[in-house]
Amino acid sequence: MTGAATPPALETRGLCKSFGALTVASRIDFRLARGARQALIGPNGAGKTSFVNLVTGVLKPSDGRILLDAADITPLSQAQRVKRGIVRTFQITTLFRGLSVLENVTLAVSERLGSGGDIHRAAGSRRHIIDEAYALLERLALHDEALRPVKELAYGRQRLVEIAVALGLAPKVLLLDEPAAGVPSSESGTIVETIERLPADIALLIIEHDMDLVFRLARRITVLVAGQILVEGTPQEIAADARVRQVYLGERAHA
Amino acid sequence: MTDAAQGLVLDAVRAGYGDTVVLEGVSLTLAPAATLAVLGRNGVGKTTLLATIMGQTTLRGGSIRLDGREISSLPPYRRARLGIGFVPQEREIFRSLTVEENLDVASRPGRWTLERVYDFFPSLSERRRNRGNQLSGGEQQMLAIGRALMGNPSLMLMDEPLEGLAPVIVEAVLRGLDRLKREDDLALVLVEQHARIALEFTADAMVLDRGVVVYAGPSQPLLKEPDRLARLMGVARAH
Amino acid sequence: MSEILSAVVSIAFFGVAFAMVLYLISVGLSVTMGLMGFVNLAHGVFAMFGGYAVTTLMNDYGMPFWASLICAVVIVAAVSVVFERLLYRHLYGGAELDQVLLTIGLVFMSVAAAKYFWGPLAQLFQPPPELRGQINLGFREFPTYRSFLIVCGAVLVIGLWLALDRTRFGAKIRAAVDNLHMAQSVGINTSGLFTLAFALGSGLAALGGGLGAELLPIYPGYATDYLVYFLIVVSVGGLGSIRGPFFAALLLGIADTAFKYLLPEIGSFFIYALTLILLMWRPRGLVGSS
Amino acid sequence: MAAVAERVVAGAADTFARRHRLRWYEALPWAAAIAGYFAFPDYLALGAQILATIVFALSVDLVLGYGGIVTLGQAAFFGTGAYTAGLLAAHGFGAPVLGLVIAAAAAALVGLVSGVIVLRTHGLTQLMMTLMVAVMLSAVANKANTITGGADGLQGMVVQPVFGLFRFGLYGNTAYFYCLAVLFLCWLAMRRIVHSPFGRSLTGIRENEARMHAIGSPVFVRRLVAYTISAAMAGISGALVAQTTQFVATDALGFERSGNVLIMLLLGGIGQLYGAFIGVPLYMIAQDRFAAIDPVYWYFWIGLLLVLMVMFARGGVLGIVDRIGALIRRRQ
Repeated sequence: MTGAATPPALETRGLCKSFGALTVASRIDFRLARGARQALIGPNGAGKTSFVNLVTGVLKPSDGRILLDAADITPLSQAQRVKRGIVRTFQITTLFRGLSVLENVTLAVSERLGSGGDIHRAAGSRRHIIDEAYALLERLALHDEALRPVKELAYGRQRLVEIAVALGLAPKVLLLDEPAAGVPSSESGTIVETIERLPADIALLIIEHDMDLVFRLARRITVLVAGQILVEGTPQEIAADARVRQVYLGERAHA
Repeated sequence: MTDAAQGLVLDAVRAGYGDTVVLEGVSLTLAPAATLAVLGRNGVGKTTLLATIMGQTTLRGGSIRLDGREISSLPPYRRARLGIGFVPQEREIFRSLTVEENLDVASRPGRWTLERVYDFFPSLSERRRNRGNQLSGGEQQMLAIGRALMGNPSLMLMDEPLEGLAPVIVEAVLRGLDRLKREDDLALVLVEQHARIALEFTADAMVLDRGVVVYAGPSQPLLKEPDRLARLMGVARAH
Repeated sequence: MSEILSAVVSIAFFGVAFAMVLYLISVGLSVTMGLMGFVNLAHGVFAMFGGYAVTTLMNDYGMPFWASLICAVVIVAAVSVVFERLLYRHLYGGAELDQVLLTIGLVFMSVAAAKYFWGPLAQLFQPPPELRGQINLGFREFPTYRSFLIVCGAVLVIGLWLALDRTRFGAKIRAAVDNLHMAQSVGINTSGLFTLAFALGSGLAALGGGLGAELLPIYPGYATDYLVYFLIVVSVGGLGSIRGPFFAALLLGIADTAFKYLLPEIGSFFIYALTLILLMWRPRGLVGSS
Repeated sequence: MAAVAERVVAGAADTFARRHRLRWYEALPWAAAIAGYFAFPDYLALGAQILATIVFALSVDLVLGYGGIVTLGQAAFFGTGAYTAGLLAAHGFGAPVLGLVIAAAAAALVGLVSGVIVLRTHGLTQLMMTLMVAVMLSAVANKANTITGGADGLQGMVVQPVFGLFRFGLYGNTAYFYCLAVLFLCWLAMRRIVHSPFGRSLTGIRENEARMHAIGSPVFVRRLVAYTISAAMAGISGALVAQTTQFVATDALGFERSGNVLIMLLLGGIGQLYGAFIGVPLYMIAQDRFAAIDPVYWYFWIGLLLVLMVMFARGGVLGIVDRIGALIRRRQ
């Protein structure tokens, strides 16, 4: 599989996290190859969102290490990890609602290029930033709504802006937390297509429940149960796995 | 199938939180004392369905009737007083109240009293002076159920009552629910990830996918056809 | 030795009396802020009008002290319900800034109204004859009224705590503070509960204002000048807590008395600095939870 | 078709890029200030106070309107600036511009130090901490009355002519233009800040702090910088008032000052840069007219106005203008 020469884009080793008695991550050894299209699934409370928070630096692990391109990033802050290329989207749309779509993406691009704290020149005079943000919107077919405040957009469109903001950060590893959550089925197709067309060099980890979506997008699937990796494999392997079915369909203990 | 003047009737309900519409035209009819399993993957709107019946979401269309009365514009507390009991997914025990106070604040006159709830869940009786934040997961679950019963509901909404419980506790809670079904004539809506358990327990079932009903009918056929169930729930993929 | 001991006893005595008044006034603020998430900078207004009602009824209408107190509590609680229904209610769960501005507006209005009706000077407050003078507690003499404040405050505090701990109403309030949505889902009319809690808090503030008129004189600047004290008690005590503010009030009352006694020049500076440090150490207050 | 679409496309990015360019209506405040000078020569002293207070309101708009930090203690920085300039002038360093610069630096230092403490917290705790900083300074000024003169005011301020040329005379010509010039510079700085990437990122933090963290923005540092700049600007305002009235007292640090400036800003419109230019003159002119009749009534009515605005007109005057504009556009 992956040769020793090319380390995985993202790796966790023995990652642990608990809040008091509640363990949300228990010795998770996880690898995400470069350019991967991988899904992370698991029942409610399995620790998926905690895993995302650990990887992005929102939570500090109780134990274990996180590596990006074989470099240890465990001690880095959230902002520093973003600069290194670990970027996430949110399950519940987390955008600058009162600002325009273009402004949302421009903020991200400008932060990535290190000019977010620049106080001397007008934001509008940095044309390359605006053009880059705008080009991104064109790629996601959001440019017609570039100047509209995000809060006026349909929710499905807001989900796309969510992805656009993440792309503005030029991610190496992109964690998509339920990218189609809360979107009516009629609109989710656009989101799937957008994800399918993402640049091949971005390693994608999709946290998702919708199996149709997972099977369409992912080439590998990791199943997380109670803070532990239950199994990992190709979609076919996961679909055939009796344990996974049991987790999802449930059995009475005596049955 | 049922007398529409009795029980719970949802008609083309559209609802969600803020901008997000989660349920897109859900209809269901539940006769008094009937049992219904609500199945589906995470995030398809099961919890939202219960929250909508309880009145905690933004209703965008459709109607909700309880015993012939339109309740969709009533605040949650009025719905509770009309006989809807709610056992939420996270249990949401009042942490700074004792077990007995948790039960007491929810009580309304009727067949269910403190004594009967304690008789039903003896372990709660032993911990009646303990505060909500000192209970184990199983005890919290029993308390959440007991608290809902204290309101003497005609309809119970239960959101994943078995989630996160140890197998022994799951059995204890299930025994309680079995007994409840036998001894009391309340209607029950059970949202469960453990589909088989829920189907064994209920007469009817409903499967949701992305806020739309993809199956509504008796529970038994789904139990007998695991592949169909898996497909409906999107665990396996239609090939 | 006796001089130091005597100073310590004095500080403790006056500090506790002051703390009782502070607590009575502030506890309602803690409940409104914790239960309804409302930053109510106008809470002191209710205490001030409680004080005005008591002094006016006593001085101008010759009403006995006790009757005046009861009337003041009833009047202020009733008026506060009108405010809650008309104004506060619409900003529950709203932006903090709007709440701040609304209540600053109310403070300004009340300052002006107080000046208009009662003039700029502090109201004369005379304790009833039976509470004047000194009382001998065996080893020392103490002012009778302050002793009364301590006893009366203690009785009220115990009563309040018992009411909140032992009654169904108290349990409902605690349930609503814990989890608003769930409280509604078990049939608690939280909106009605808010109004009641608000009225109770305002009534207690009026009582504190009336009882404490000797320590915190009733004058038009009351609601702004003492606001900092009430806010300190609530934020240091912990929002939504009933007991937290009591300990914060004790701390503040005794510290304030001690500093004024020992370091009169820079006392208030130390109080504020102490508050800052306490808040840095425990941003959610002494008994606040996350 | 394609050509039209392309033009629309280019249009959006261009429109976006042009937002910081000057508009005709941005000249209005300055035209009004000049016109005011000729129209009301007897009110130049009041005019100077209005101009200086606009600087103060701008400083609040930066932290509150753009940074989303609710503060009850902005008077701490105003007072620091006022006392710095006042003490300098009372001790033989009466050169106004030098006073302004040192006052700004002193206030910025107080802002930086208190910001490190205050900005780590949220909600009521933050509100309380801003208030605590102000009352602490106020307590210091009160107790140090041998130096500050306490509530009676600082004695012996001698303010020298501006650049050694323009005396602060009886008619207030110098004071008026001095304040106008300083306000102009502050406005330039403020305008630049809010249109800069830094200013945009402040708005981003106000709109959604979690997302700013997630796009790698150093949120705390950004807020601290904004808080410090705002403190400096408030300090400049305090120094202006001290120099032009030749008077500083402890009310410079008082709660009323922090509260009043919030009201003025709300009146004009918060977070819109020009709210200060509308709200401050409206408030101060009305105060001058009505408070002269009866200061008691004045506070009652301003309180009532505040209550009504919070309940019915939260955007202030600019918000009402916006709404009327939107109505007209819809009609068309």
